Amino acid sequence: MIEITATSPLHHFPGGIHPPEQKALANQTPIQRLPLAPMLYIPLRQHSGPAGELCVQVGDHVLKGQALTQPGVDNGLPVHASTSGTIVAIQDHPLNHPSGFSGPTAYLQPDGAEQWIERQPIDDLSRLSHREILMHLQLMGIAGLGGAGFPTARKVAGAQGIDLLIINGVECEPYIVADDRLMREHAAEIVRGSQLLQTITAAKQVVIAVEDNKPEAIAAFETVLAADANVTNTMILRVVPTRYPSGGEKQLIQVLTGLQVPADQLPADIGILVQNVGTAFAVARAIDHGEPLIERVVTITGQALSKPGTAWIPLGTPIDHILSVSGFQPANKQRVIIGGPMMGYTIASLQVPVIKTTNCILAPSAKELAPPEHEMACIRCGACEQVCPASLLPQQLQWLAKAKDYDGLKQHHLADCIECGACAYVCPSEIPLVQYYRQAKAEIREQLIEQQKSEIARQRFEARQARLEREKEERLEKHRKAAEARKAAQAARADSGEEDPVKAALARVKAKKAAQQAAEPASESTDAPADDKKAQVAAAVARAKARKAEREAALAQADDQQKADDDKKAQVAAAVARAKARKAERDAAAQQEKQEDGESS
Amino acid sequence: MSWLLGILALAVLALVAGLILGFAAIRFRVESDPIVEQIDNLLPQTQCGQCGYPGCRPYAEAIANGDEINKCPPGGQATIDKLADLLGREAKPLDAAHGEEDVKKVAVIREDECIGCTKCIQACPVDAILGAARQMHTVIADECTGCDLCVEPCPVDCIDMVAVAVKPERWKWNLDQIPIQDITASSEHSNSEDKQVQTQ
Amino acid sequence: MSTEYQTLANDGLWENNPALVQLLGLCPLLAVTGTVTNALGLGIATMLVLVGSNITVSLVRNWVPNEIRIPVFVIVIATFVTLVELTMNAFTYGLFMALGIFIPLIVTNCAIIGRAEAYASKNNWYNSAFDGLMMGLGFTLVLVALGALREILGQGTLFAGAELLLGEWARDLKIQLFSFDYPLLLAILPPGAFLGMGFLIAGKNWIDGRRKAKLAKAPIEKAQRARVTTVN
Amino acid sequence: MSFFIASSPHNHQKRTTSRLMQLVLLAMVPGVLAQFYFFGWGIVWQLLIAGFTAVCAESLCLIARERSPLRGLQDYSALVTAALLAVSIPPLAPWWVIVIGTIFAIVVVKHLFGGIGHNIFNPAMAAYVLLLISFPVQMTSWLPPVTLSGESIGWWDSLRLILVQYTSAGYSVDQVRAVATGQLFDAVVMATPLDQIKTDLAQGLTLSESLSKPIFGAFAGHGWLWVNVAYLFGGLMLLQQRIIQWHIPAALLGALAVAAIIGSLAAPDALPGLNIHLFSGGTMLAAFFIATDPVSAATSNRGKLIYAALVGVLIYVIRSFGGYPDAIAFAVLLANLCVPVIDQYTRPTAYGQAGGQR
Amino acid sequence: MLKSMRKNGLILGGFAVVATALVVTTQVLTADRIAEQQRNELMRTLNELIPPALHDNDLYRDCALIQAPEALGLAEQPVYRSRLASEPNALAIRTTAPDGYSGAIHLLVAVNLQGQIKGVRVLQHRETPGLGDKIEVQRDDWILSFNGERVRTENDARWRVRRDGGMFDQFTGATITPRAVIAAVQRTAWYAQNNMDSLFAAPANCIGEPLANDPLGREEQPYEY
Repeated sequence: MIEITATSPLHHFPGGIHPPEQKALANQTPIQRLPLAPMLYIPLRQHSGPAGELCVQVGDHVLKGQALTQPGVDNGLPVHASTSGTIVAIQDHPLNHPSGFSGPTAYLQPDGAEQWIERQPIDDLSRLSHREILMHLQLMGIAGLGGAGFPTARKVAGAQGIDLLIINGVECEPYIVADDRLMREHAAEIVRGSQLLQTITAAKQVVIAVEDNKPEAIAAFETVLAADANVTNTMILRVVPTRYPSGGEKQLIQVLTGLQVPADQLPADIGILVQNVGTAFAVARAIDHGEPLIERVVTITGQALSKPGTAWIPLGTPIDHILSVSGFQPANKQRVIIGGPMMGYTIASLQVPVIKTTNCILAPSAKELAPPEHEMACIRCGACEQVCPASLLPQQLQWLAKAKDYDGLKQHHLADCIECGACAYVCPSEIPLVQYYRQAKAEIREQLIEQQKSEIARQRFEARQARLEREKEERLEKHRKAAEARKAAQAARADSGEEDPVKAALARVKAKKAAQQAAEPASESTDAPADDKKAQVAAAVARAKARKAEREAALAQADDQQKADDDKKAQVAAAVARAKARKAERDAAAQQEKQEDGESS
Repeated sequence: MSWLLGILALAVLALVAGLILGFAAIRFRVESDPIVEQIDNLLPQTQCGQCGYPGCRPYAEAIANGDEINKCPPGGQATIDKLADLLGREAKPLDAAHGEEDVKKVAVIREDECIGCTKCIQACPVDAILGAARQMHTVIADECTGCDLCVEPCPVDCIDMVAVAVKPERWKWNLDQIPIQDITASSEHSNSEDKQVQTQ
Repeated sequence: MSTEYQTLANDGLWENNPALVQLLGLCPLLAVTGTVTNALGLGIATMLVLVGSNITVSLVRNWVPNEIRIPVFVIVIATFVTLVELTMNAFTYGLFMALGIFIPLIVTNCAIIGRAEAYASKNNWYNSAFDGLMMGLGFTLVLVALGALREILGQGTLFAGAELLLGEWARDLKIQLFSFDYPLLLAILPPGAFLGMGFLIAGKNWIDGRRKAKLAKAPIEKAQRARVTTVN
Repeated sequence: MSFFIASSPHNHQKRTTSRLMQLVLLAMVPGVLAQFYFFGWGIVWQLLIAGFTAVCAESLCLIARERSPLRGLQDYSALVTAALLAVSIPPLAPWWVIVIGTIFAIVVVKHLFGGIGHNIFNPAMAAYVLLLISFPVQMTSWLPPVTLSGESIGWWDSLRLILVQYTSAGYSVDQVRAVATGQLFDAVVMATPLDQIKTDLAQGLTLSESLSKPIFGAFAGHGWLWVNVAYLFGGLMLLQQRIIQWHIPAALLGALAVAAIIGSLAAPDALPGLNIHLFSGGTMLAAFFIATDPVSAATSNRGKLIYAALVGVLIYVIRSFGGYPDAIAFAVLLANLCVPVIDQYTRPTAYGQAGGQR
Repeated sequence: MLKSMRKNGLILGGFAVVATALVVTTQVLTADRIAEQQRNELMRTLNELIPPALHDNDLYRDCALIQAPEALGLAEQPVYRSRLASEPNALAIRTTAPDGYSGAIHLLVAVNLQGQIKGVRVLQHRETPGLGDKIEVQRDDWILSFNGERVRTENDARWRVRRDGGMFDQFTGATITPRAVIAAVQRTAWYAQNNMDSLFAAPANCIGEPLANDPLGREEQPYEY
């Protein structure tokens, strides 16, 4: 049983760093509302887990808060229209993802009316079953707003009857102040959300953790908590010292309780659940107001912006819209980072939208965050080891990753790396350590998938072999039976003694027929008549020829640009051949159809 | 006399040693390790036959009997290294005579061209092609091992080997392959043609 | 010369050289290569033992049960080593003295039992004899190369003390290439042997790499692909 | 104009390897100045020759390994190696000694093992050992300190002695030494205090008899005391700048001190005491500059303590009972060999691996 | 199992018998030759110090094992006695300097009846190559500087290295080795002078005792790799 009091000692996690905080850039102004973007790009998948099933069509008019997807068979997390307007397209669009890939996205053209769909708040939690409450959270599209965006309903479902609910307001990464501002301005709602989460999880105690570099947020909470005598029994505020990455789930648990989450377990397994303050806020909105997750606070910061600050951004708002209203002055080789400088990722296109997990848009000038220099050789100085919050051996991991020794990486607990970037931050040789780890992790994951696939392939191969073997045996068995029948016939003939030519001939025919039937699996032989076959083959051959001609033509084109005429000729030839082929095909098809008609009639 | 003694002593010694060894040979015989299983587990199970054996398991048996470990292009260098590790042999580069390491591919049937001959169905070692005679066939992409054994039998050449598209969640963090949007064209919605790749 | 012999010669002298590739027999190799003479002496002794033991093992291979093959090989090798030792003691006394403990130590040279096990016990006697000769020659060549390297660097001479091996007439074989005020002691001392050996191996690998790079340009013959499934 | 893709973290603590190495070089200056003051111009020439050779060797190696020599040289590690070697050898040793040593350090010890970061051994110390066992005469011919002989050799004569082994007046090194010292001291044999003690003890003198010789002065040997103090000062600078951490110097000096105290209590007339061990020979250089070489030292803090204590004890044991008077190089190399084992057993327990303690 | 044991035992035994027989035969055949070689080797060294003209006896057989820990070291050392017309003429004594830089140095010292050194050779040592190994006659003439010298008193002050005020050179960078050799030669010569009669009278109890394992005087050490 974990019990935390306002005076129980705080603990330490190993390592950690103190990068320049840079928070004053954006946390001085209240959370704004920016003008609505002309087009919202709402990716159908904005969290970790499967996407929901699309339930709107192009051309549909949707209302603010209307679900665009529903959980479906994969039990995905829905996304909602962030404002009212028209769905003008559903197509691939650059994703808010470090890979720069595109993915299915709903294009929502706002009509400016901000017309809400009918909201269904829950007045009394106790009227609903636990399952219904979780269903409501899922339908409201609530995902963890702190990090990876894990669906909150599922996280909560796995954490029933826990000892401790930690509301994470640490926000340790430099620059990011979204939670800071939210805590300052909406402390009461966060506390309300925390209470709701406590009720849902039946947690015995709630601790709100805030880093000591956010005095205003601390003061706001203190005021709220002091005003409500009910909560003070089970809910306390703990101020933790500023050190990166104390906001990491595992590190925060260690700081508050001194416990470590065992490597292959979840915090819930040791009776702890951690939720971000933003999530608590979203839960409060979803339950008390029936509002789905359609907007969030985003930090807009960096010295390449003339108007940094924080803002409520409707999900799907493209980054370039936000940047342009914030006075973006890009330089050459400009970096735009989603997230903070320690763990954020650069994006390759400004078209990417804000999604549920986007807490910060950072557009630094080259001066404030110098671009990485050339990677130099590791001199085994051990600085990385000193700062690793997971007590790993970053430099050893780096050698192993470079050597692609994945077994060695597993032995050195690469999986426990939280990619906080502290090691790379202090590395004097500027080795992008985290990048090596990510690639190695991806490779290990890939190998695991491949291994599973190969196991399936093996089973299927073996099943097929077995089936073929079985079929062969069955065939042989039929042969044997046919032969026996023939023998019996002969024997019968012999037995009859006299030479009855008619009978004998009949028997012979019968035996032959039996043998034939046995030899040819009757079901398989659906031989088309000869002319049909011929046509088919002709068509196929023609097609193959056409393709060959086409290929050659293409080759010629590639090989020799100058021979444009020849090229054209070839193309024409190819086209002709293609046309012929198609005709032949059609003929064949028609013939076949006829044939089939004939057969069926 | 001393030399006779020497001969005698050594002879007795050797006799005793021989007796002990004869005893040990029978008494401590161990059954051989199921090495074929272990090798087979390391092979990629594409069942492609590029090694010259009909399937992964026959190749595993051949390796156990001393064949080279570098004949499996789908497994590539990683598999060779693992085999070398398992068998205590030297890891060699992939034998180019058996093909080259390639990106992972799946077979895709151009369905409008398929004549429904079932030849590819018979050719598929893992039963990953669905269809019946004179019906259009299709490949179950998830089950396809990319062995390309179905390509050759197709009389109308309608099967393509297509590289598997990478999903974001299976992306391998190769940052230097990200196409960069030119910032001057950032206001346009259409994908600009002149993409520029900028790597760190 | 048939290909079988060619392969054996190539293996012994280069491809599978007992010293450079298999790294066998390093103890005597590193210890006695202070001069070319010592190296040559030990090399020839090893070669004689290798040839003798290979022939013998090959001749008796069909009568020796599997379980006792190793003891039998050891007896055979030990016998040959003792014979060589006695002979050297009698006829090249000086060298015998110079090589000291390393003549009897030939018995533990893994190159010899390695060849007995890997080749002679599976092949006929004349091939085994040739294999022994080539392996021995390969070993000797490495010894001599290392000896020359160390002798030149350490003393500036070649074939110093050749008379110990070849008789008094060979005293004139000694070549004084240059003389140092201060010899490079490292070359004479055991660490020098290790370093020298390292450089020899590196040299061999470098040459191999170059040869392979040249070979790589040659077109590759496609191997026959098996059909896993039958298509009717 | 284009975007820039980079992996996180995007901010970085601006203390690069180059900068670290530069600061190490800077911190060596006091020690070098002390050596210059007591032993004359030789040290300057040795540093120049070593530095030049190191840069050339490093460039050639990098070119041979198909890497950019300019980028490779930027880390200054070759210069640090060269400087450490140059301050370790006798100031008037012939030029080819330092050249062979530097080339060996860079080419064999560093690049043949895979370049910076991959060498198991401290390059400077491995080269020092090579030189010591290959050229024992040259490597043990130290001059008596200038303050003792009262006469210094000019920069030109120093250079001539190093390059052609004769001064402009035609004297050889031995003769210069004999003239300079007026045959007062051991004119031919090694002249470092540790050497002196070893030789005297071997000759049957007692420790106190040996220590009463003029070379020892009051505390721990003329000149050498101040050279060590200067390196100590430089080392403290490195500590203050957080280029190195306290673990290695503290453990090394601590272990050496403990061993020395125990030794001199056990055999006061055969084993020199604390003052000699800490302030003679290359003790401070070893503690702050050599053993702290990150590449060949252990990595974790616990590992560093063990590693450095091992160096300290080995220094004591070899100095007291070994064949050579000083033992820095051997001790460091031996400890280098143990580093993988030390690292293996001082691995921290990764987060969440301790077993769920609920 | 019994069958396998019997078969293996007999085969292995058979091999052992044949192998041992072969070795024995070779040994018998080479024994004389080896003895002669050893004798020649010994004589060559002895003859260098005591030229054949100075003796007509068989030095090889006129050998006595003497134990004199003070002068010659702990082990029994062979003493070869040269006689001309049955008259004592000179001695060649093996002696040990225990205090070399890297362990004991084995020497052969030849002294004539007057106690004058006829010659000294180093038989075996482990001194630092390039430094201490100048005591070898192959490397330096230094060892010849003993020729003709005589020890006058037990603590003859001339028998020191020059740096200690004696008459023998030291080497650059190495004084311990020459000191050790000089002291050992001095002790041996002094012992020989004072025990000349008993040394010649001692019974000849060793024949052809080998002087050292390594006639070069330099021991290639059997490093254990």
